Amino acid sequence: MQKVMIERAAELLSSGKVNRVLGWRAGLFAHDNTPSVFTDAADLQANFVYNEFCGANLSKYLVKESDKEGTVAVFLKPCDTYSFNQLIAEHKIKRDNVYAIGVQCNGMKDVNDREKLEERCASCKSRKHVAYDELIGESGEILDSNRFDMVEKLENMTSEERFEFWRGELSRCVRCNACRNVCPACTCEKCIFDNPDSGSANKAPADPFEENLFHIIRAFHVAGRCTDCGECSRVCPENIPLHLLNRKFIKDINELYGEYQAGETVNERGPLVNYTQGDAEPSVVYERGNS
Amino acid sequence: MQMNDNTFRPKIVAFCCNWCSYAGADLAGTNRLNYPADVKIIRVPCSCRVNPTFVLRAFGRGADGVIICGCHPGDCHYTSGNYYARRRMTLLFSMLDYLGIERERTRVEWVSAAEGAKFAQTMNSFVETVTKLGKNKRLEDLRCKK
Amino acid sequence: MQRIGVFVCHCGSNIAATVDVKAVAEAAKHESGVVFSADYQYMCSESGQDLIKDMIKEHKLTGIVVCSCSPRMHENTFCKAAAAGGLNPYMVEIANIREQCSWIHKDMPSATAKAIVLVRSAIAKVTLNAPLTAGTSPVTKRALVIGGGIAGIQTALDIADAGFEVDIVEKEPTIGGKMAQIDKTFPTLDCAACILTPKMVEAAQNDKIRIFSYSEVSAVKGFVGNFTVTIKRKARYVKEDLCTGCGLCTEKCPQKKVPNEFNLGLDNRRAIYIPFAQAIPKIATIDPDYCTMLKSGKCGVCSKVCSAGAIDYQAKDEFIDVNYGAIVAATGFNPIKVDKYDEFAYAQSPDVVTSLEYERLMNAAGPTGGTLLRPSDRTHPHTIVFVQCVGSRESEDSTKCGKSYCSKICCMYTAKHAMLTREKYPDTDVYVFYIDVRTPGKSFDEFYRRAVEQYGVHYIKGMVGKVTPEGGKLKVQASDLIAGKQLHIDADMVVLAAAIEPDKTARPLATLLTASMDTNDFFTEAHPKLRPVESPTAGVFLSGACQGPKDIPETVAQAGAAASKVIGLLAKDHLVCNPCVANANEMLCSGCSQCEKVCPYGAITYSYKEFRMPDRTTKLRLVASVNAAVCQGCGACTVTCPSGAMDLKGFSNKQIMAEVDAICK
Amino acid sequence: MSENNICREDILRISGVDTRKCMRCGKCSATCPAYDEMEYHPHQFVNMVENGDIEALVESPSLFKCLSCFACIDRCPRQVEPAKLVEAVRSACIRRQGHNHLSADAIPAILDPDIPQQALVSAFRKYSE
Amino acid sequence: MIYSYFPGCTLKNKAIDLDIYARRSAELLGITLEELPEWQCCGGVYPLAKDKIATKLSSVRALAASRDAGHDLVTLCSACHNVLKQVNNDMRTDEYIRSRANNYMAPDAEYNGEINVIHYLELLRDTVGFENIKKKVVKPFTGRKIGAYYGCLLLRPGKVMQMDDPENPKILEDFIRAIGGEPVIYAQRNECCGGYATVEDKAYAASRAGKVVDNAAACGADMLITACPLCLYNLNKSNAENKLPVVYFTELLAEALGLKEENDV
Repeated sequence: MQKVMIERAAELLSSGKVNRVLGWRAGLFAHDNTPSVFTDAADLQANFVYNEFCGANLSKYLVKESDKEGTVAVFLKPCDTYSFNQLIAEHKIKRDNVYAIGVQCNGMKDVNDREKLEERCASCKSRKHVAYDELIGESGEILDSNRFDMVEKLENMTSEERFEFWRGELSRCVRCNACRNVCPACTCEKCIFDNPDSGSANKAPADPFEENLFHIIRAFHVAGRCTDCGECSRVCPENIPLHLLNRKFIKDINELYGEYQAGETVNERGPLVNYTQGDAEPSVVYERGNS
Repeated sequence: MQMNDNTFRPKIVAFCCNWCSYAGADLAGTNRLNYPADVKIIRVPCSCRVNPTFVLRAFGRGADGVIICGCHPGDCHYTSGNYYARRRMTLLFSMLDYLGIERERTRVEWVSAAEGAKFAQTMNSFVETVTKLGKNKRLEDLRCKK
Repeated sequence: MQRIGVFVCHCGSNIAATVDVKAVAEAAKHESGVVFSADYQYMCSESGQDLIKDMIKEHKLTGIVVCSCSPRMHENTFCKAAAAGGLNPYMVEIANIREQCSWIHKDMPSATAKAIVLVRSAIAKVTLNAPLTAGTSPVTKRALVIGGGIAGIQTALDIADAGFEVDIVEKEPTIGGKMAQIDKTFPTLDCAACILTPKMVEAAQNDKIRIFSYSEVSAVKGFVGNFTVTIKRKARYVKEDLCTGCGLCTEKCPQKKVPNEFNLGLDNRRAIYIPFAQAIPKIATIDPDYCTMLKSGKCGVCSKVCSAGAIDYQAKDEFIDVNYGAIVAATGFNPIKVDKYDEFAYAQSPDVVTSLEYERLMNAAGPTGGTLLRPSDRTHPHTIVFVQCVGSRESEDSTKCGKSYCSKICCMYTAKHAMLTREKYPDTDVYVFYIDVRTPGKSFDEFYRRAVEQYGVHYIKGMVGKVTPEGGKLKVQASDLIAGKQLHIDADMVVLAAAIEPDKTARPLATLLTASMDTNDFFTEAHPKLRPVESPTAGVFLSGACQGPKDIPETVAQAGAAASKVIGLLAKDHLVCNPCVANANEMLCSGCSQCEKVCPYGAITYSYKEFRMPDRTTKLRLVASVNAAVCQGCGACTVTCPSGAMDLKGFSNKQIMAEVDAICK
Repeated sequence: MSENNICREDILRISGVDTRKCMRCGKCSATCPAYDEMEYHPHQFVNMVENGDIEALVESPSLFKCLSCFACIDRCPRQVEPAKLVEAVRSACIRRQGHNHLSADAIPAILDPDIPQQALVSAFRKYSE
Repeated sequence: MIYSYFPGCTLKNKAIDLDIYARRSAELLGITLEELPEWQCCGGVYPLAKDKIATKLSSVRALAASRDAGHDLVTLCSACHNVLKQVNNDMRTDEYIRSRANNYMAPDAEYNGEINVIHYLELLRDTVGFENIKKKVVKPFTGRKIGAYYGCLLLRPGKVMQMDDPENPKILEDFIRAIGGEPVIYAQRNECCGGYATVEDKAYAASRAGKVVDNAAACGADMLITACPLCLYNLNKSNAENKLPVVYFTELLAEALGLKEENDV
């Protein structure tokens, strides 16, 4: 794979079809490959890498890269293509400036336990590329994923158990903002948490309580737009399972408003900017599950 | 702050849309229908103006319960605002419940301008529920390890 | 720094009996920014208002809080008083300490405590208020009516009557619409042409009314008071200003085999045609699908016979832009196609017709000259079966193309058809199969009873299940639910009361107008009870069956109502806009377009704007902007915006949060 | 097992029909080819099941006159599907011990040399359990 | 083009003509029909009761076998077609029936409606194309006025069968045109022939079939074609003086294509 990708990237560069290539650069260790822009074949040969430690979703980097002059080629794993579509829908990526190459992905390894797959890959939702200009390797199918199992398990707990679970997880948060910075749905010009006029700014919160709200507000902000790419949990230095917040919204949306996968197409109307007259009442929250 | 349960009075924030529910609250007043003074109403043009951050803000500043009132579905002055509010609040409440915050601290009710009695009843029952729950501590404690 | 004044009203004893107003005024004094606080017997009285005016001047107040009854009661009064005192009227907040405090609480300490919180909350909000100026926008004093049926004609006539210019755009070569095809009208049985054609002539002769026939709306820009509409004038290949309507060309044209849509294909017309004798404008039109000259360049007969030299084979579609202040949709209805219901054998036998076809067969100007003859052999039918509710009142999961609503007009026109048939041809047996007979309306039920009692029409509760054409007859198999029998009738004709649906052009038009539609493609009204002739989109009005099934009297009534709304709008020189509208902060907007999707009014648009970057380069970015004249201030967009770029004036994020904070303190 | 234990709910469950959707237009009975053979007609099946009047239906020979031609199913404007009710009552009836409408012993007497196998199979499916 | 083929019980003896001519014609038209090994009777009628699972299993087995063979399933007899298509639709859309049926079956044979059930006529229309048949006709039925008899099972329920407009079908008429004949449209073409009622009550069935034949004759048909052995039987029975011959459509197809031999019947 890697060899074919390098050859193809070099070919695209030399033919002038693209000006830059967005890919993964080998890091110091085997597992710390990072997103990077390549402009010449030698650099590609020496440093381009594609292996089971290329978890980074490159679509977010296109927000900046596609804004520059010329065309940028990008390698997108199946789950990345959903973010890619979603960002196009939100006018964040200039599609004309991007040459998207779908690459086959068999799951990425967990950097903390390099023998096993990352959680998001073990419960992969789709091996299908929903957008690309060309493919390297095979595009698979949308999978029957068990990704909501943990959410369901939490839902089946008592309210107290859930509270203890989240208290255990969220207490570790150091507010490094990595989850926000990596999130493809967090591409605002200026984040409300950084904007003193928003009323939600709390970079240096006066009140520890406000920080609790950070993850709730953030999850709500991306609700209906989150493609469940799982980058938030991947980058969390405290290994907080943040994707469980997003998946809760996705699961609720699927159950209450019909199956919806953000980024599956470019033109769909998201569930939070849509409604039907017969939608469930908010009291549905009290009626289901236990407490 | 230590509170004796006997003296505990909850802080309740009620967001009411200008066209139906705020008028319904006025009608409750005109008809002298009693409900606890713990409820304080904030007037908004439409239930769809209520940002989830307002709800969280209220909890953050010490509210024990937050209720949002709007026109009945289909009767929105702006045709569709309450439909959006309904989806947003459903998801927000579900998330709070998921985090282990008592789900009874949040509520949405549709109250028309003619439903003064319903407004008063709703507030009575909501205050009663929240009073039983006591002080809203969980959200505050979410980040503190035991 | 704001200088806030607080005025606490006693409302006689209404407030003062339960709330310690002095304590409230005193507590307010200690709030940050408050420079004046007092209580007063009746704030809404003349002297109360004077107090406000005087104190604004005396204390150089920048904002005031009035603690009184509901803002729904006296907000306006106090805003005016503030304005009279030289303060921006939007620098006023009301703390509702009567309806929401003194009237519902019995215990003075707790009521007073609550009143103090409410005052605090109002002070917190007013501190963040900004002076707002209600903008104005000019009004173009011309209206557009889309659709030239009875609804459109009546609306245009009423608007013109009030002295305003009005244009009618009609897609067909003539105005008149469905009513022109109708023979007689219920419940009075007067001739439709006799009451419609004078109105058509009146519209044509009114110098305030322009008729664009054979034209369509192809683009709409702008907003209430300021629409720019692109009208496509389809090439009719006849110069409108030269054609005299003599009709010679329509007699000489050798292409005789064109189905005549005015008679629903029951007879033929020529390739150049005038739809009917009283057409307005009375101008010939060439049908490009059938004209051999246009298709193969060979013929030219019409050009040769036209002494006026009006024929122009080179004509092209023309597009004109016109400015309007208001737009009325009057696009009307059509019967549905009944080919999915061939258990009634419509496709198998020409003697199975729809009600509108029957209307033409009864009409003196119709294909049979008004003598009722069945289409197959042009003989007089002796047994006629009417079937009601064909395609109406079907369940949502119906496999046919049915409608879930009642088409409303069928019961009455079927009674009319049955009655007229029995009157003209007493030797005819007429059966009407019905599910329910629905005749609400003035003199309607009496009309139906007359059909039964006086004219001997057989009304049978039940449905027709199968029609089998055989041996020159239509074998009708039906149920008579009251007799508990299956009936077999050998009929000569079967008439189907097909459901009606909005015209197919309505859906694309609604998109152009950003007007909303229901699932059946009827236009939605701004309020189903209180604003039935307005669309939720400001400046767009609804007339006739495009809003829902309607008969002629209802249509005319609604047409007049729509006209009066238009007149009310055009009578203004300027529109005052609600200043409490959404506003996008372009620096924060990241162009995601989520807000545009939730706006019920289409008030948000996106465009690329150039921004100067810190490094002195410029960058093009897609950003939202709100048209203040269109925005109604609901705030749906503000919550949708993830960046917090969208805010609502008068109810800003910061203001509401300040209220929350004050209440929870 | 008692014979009087077939209730409205059983029929609704077996048929999957919502009788409340019926608007009493009678088109099912109007279109039914078996009308003349029946004591109770399709629209009456709907109404009687709705009213819980099941026993009269169970006892009626009408059950075995329905041809399962689906005309009422396809032509019903409200998608009530009366034939499914007939089938449900018929099933409920023949499921009771000793209530088979057609037995194998009866076949030779009515057999016709040209009759397609299909007819026998179908009749057995419809008339026996 | 290869398809699995489900002939059904009657086509193996009483309706052997329907089968033979269909196979012969298919060969000429470039269609390979591979008969499913070990097929079982479809049951003749679709079990309308929601709680009937066992009686649907033989159909599910045929569908699963066809899926395992990797082909869509072609049927010919209207009854088999109706049952198989409706059961296939259940397996696709009805979770209750799907899970019950699969629980009965061997675990490795779980079937979820993967294949399509296609009637031979649909094959002629959609895969071969009536235009192409027209080109291959050597003995056209020029001047013959032929009435198409659909009966009920071929078209209804329209929501599931999705073959043609159930009230105004065209597929058999187009077929008749393709083989050079003139279709006669008559209203009773989609009304019931009396069906299985004939087993019990010959007169009842005959009265139904009589209406069909009379209507077709009155509309000028000089023969009727059908796809169903039971229809053929009922129409012939009520048609004692044999005023209208009733034949399988495949017989006419074979004859038009020059595939009918003297010693055939």
